Amino acid sequence: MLNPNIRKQFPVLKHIENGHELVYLDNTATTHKPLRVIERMTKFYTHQNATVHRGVYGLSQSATDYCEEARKKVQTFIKAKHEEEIIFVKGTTEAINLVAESFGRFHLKKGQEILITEMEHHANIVPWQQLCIKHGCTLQVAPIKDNGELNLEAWKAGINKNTGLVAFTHVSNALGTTNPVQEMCDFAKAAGVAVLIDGAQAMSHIEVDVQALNCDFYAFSAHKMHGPTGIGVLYGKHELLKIMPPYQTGGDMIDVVTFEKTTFAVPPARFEPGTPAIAEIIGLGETIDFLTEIGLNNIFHHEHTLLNYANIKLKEIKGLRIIGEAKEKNAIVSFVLDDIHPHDAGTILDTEGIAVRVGHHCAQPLMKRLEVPATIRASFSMYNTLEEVDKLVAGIKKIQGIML
Amino acid sequence: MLNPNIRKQFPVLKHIENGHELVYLDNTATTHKPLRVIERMTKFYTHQNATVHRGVYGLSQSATDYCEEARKKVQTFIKAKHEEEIIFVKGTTEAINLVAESFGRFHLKKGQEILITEMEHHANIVPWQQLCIKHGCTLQVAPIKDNGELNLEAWKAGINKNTGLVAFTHVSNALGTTNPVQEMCDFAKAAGVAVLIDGAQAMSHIEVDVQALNCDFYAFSAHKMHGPTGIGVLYGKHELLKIMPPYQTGGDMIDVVTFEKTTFAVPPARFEPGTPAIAEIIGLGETIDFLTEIGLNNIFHHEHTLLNYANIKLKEIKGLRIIGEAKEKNAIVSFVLDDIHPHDAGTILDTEGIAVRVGHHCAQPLMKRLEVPATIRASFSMYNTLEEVDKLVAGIKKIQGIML
Amino acid sequence: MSRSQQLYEAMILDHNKKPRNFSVMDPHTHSSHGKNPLCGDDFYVYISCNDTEIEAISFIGQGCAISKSSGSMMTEMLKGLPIQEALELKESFLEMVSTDISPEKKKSLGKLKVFEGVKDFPARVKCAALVWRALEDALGAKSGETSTE
Amino acid sequence: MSRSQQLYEAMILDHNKKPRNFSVMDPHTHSSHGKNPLCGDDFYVYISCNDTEIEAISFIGQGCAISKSSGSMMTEMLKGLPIQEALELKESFLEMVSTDISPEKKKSLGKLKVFEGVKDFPARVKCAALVWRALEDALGAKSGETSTE
Ligand SMILES: Cc1ncc(COP(=O)(O)O)c(C=O)c1O
Ligand SMILES: Cc1ncc(COP(=O)(O)O)c(C=O)c1O
Repeated sequence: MLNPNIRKQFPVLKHIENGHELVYLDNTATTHKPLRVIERMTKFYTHQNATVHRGVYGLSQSATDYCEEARKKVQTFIKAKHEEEIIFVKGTTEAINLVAESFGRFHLKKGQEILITEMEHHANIVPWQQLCIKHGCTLQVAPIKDNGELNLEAWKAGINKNTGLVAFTHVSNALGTTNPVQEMCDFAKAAGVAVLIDGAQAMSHIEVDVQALNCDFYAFSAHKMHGPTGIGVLYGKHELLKIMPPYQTGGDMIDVVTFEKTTFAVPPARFEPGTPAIAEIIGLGETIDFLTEIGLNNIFHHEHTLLNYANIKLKEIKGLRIIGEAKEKNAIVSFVLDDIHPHDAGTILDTEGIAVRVGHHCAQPLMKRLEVPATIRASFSMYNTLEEVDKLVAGIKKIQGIML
Repeated sequence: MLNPNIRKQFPVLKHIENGHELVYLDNTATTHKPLRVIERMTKFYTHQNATVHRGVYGLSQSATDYCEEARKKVQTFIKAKHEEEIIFVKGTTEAINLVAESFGRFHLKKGQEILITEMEHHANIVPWQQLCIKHGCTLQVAPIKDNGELNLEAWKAGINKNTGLVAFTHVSNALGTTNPVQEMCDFAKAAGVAVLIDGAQAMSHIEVDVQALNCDFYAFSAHKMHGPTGIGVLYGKHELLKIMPPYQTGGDMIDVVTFEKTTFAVPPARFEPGTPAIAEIIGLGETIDFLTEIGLNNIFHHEHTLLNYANIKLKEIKGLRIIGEAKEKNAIVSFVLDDIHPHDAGTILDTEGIAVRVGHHCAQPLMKRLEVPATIRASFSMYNTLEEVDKLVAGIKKIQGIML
Repeated sequence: MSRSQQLYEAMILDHNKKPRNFSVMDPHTHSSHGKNPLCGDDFYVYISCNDTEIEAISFIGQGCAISKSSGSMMTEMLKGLPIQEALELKESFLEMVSTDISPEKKKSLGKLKVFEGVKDFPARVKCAALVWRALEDALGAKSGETSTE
Repeated sequence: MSRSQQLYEAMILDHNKKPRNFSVMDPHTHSSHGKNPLCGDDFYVYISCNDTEIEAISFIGQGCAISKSSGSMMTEMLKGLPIQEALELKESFLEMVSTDISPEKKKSLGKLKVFEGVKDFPARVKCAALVWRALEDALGAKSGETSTE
């Protein structure tokens, strides 16, 4: 396990909720930010604030340098080949929209298919649906097994000569399932199909190597990896980015503008119009330093110790059913309680200071497939402890005491 | 003038650039953030961090409340009728792209015209050009006069029965010209034409009343009004927003998702997919409190005192020509120096600690119209002083001493 | 009594376990479908009324204890009530679950007072309100769909 | 001497005011258009060369003092040089304006050493480099457009 001193980097964990010290188990929704990330942004705003790209003056030059350093840190972190392959966006949602629009519009043909999976987050469903409506493509959905694993054979069978793109999540936010992304990429690339991976739930939990994966696009959000809100990344292969048309347009992404015609800059600038989220980009860079110092392997081990313990303890509770028991999982446990609606469970846990997520987790089709209206989800991060798992278990017993 | 103590809210002004205390005159590019805004965001990240919308637990409920309070503050600040008319976006650039795509695609017909002006920022040119290419519309450009004012008669004559939308800037970032937006809105609305105003340079400098203006859309960026990076606002009339299709899609903007079909939520949620820029939204709310306490009238008076003084002092310099002398201006002065390239001027000013902007100011067509490759631009804000104007004047003399 | 026990009163738990008037009513004169996509609450409300009075009322669907017991007690309370009074009751109920109300109003709500605790749980207000919003919708101009998100 | 005076050496200012070889050359064997949209620097470079040597070279356009004097001194230096040497000089020049280089290399640059100060002004490196990038482009596989943004 990680040194519990790590919690000192996260003062919000001392928050008192309903008379109890916060037990934060909603890390899938958003993660807390270490002090050093917060301090880095504060320092920028307080002493270094300026815009990027354009200033001849020192302050602006430094701001530009900080942002470009952050781009390099992201590059190194996900092992991309070129820093130009790192595009700063608002978050995973925007990243997927960008690909659906820019790659989709120009490289997918009418009649082609887009293959997703039954376990996707709305962010990896709806943009493709919209694309299909606009461009006459068809959305194909690969099924999952009852244990929450992807039905890999069915998924492979879903790829045919009409498949234009496959999009799948690295880790399911609703079930915790970790997909066999390497095998999936190998298969799809061998079939000559473009691949987008929704990495929202993978970053800061498992190592990602986009070159080894050989995926075409990889999307993630800083706020889910202990970084700031308002910033995320789209990784795209340079050979694709450089032929893709711009998504949004405006300043800083152009080469020459006349009223008749505009020529666009090369990537990444082509995809980053307007003033970027400067402080947030710098914060993301600091987040990566923080994560690298702790070591992703150590985080993985810590989180999986919690996951294993939670699995054992939760299964001892009568009337509790875990939803999603894939062999490969991240530290996310979804469950339901007999005769108790998840919403009531969430409210009672809150009165005990325990923050979990209840609902459909932006995965309505998955809930339908699993025939539950909603689940209760506890998700763990580097700062959670075994004692917090015990508190969750006690909280669930309290729920049953009240409601049954 | 404002109390000079206000500078204490902006520690970056104490930054030493090349041995000189920073003279920051690039407020048009981005503004500095008062300590209380920085502190508000730090507090959120340190003690209140959680996601919005979905949590049953207290922390998430509070985060949601803070964001919705910020929405109400924006509503009050620009005097919108409904809080649902305030959509949080990345910035002005994204706001205009959203309208071009969502309103443009569905409400502009082939053969219609979009009227802009010769003084627009690229962010208010290129998205319309792209729209015209995609949908077979024509971009019309109203000319400006040599003094940098809009040729209002020509602009009015540019509106005809084919005009689908007019888009113009409230204040020109390159020249400082303040457009007669009320008269323009009155005229366009009387002709039944939709109006978008690019308010990037107006916010925090002049009062904006979107109901009085009766414009359909108003776009601005927080970072240009002493707020955080990564956040901005699109104001849209509710009657339009509610019939506009979504722009980006994903979580939190949907009603029901199935693999076959998705129905979308009502505004503003429909236009805010994914996890929002939570800390930045809260920071924007605090910015508005800060501005309201100082009073926009006081800011206006302070900035115009600086503008008038700068005008007098700069005109005394031989070989200096001010570009843009509209009667109504914000505190922005663009100028060129005989036989000295703006870029060289910018570098020498930087060695004196004076940060100005040199270049085309993301307004290449305007530079072409004015027959200058670039200008030197000094722009003033609430924290600038008369002494700083004097330093600018001394800096310019130094440039001439070196270069001529 | 803990905070959560204050919310989950015995009466609420009883109506959750044994919801009254929990069935489809066919034929009916008015109906509406109320749903809360975020948490999956999903109910239909059916009403049979003459010009002035609610003659019969039922509901069916699925949801949390708060939404289900709210539906159950609503149907119990409204049966036989003049439409006007039903709508007034709805107003008072919606007011009570979101803010402090006057003792007289509270009294008028009768046993619905057990939902008073909801106002301390802002995330749950929409659960309590859902079936009442559906009622409003059913009796209003348009009979159709409603949502408390 | 102030920092800015270090950058704007007398020789640079002289070439800025009186640029040498500042004209269109027609015919030519190679040419390229170099521009820097952000600050408006915009130059054409023309070269006439045989298989091995630069016989004539000129440039024309508009830009800041750094870019213009860089063009002027480049043309002066390269005239009559073997192509191979010209390209080596270009490499050394680009290295010098962006980082510290060895004394030998610096020596090989001759009077181009006046541009050494540029490396302390990161925003201006692209100005000094522009015409050299255009040269590279003109002599390279593709003759066309280049940009230092
Ligand atoms: C007039 C005007 N419009 C639009 C923009 C674009 O704003 P942002 O870069 O914040 O999206 C700017 C800022 O550069 C501007 O000055
Ligand atoms: C798997 C997955 N994909 C996409 C998203 C969307 O991320 P964001 O809201 O940061 O855009 C999320 C987060 O909710 C997620 O868990």
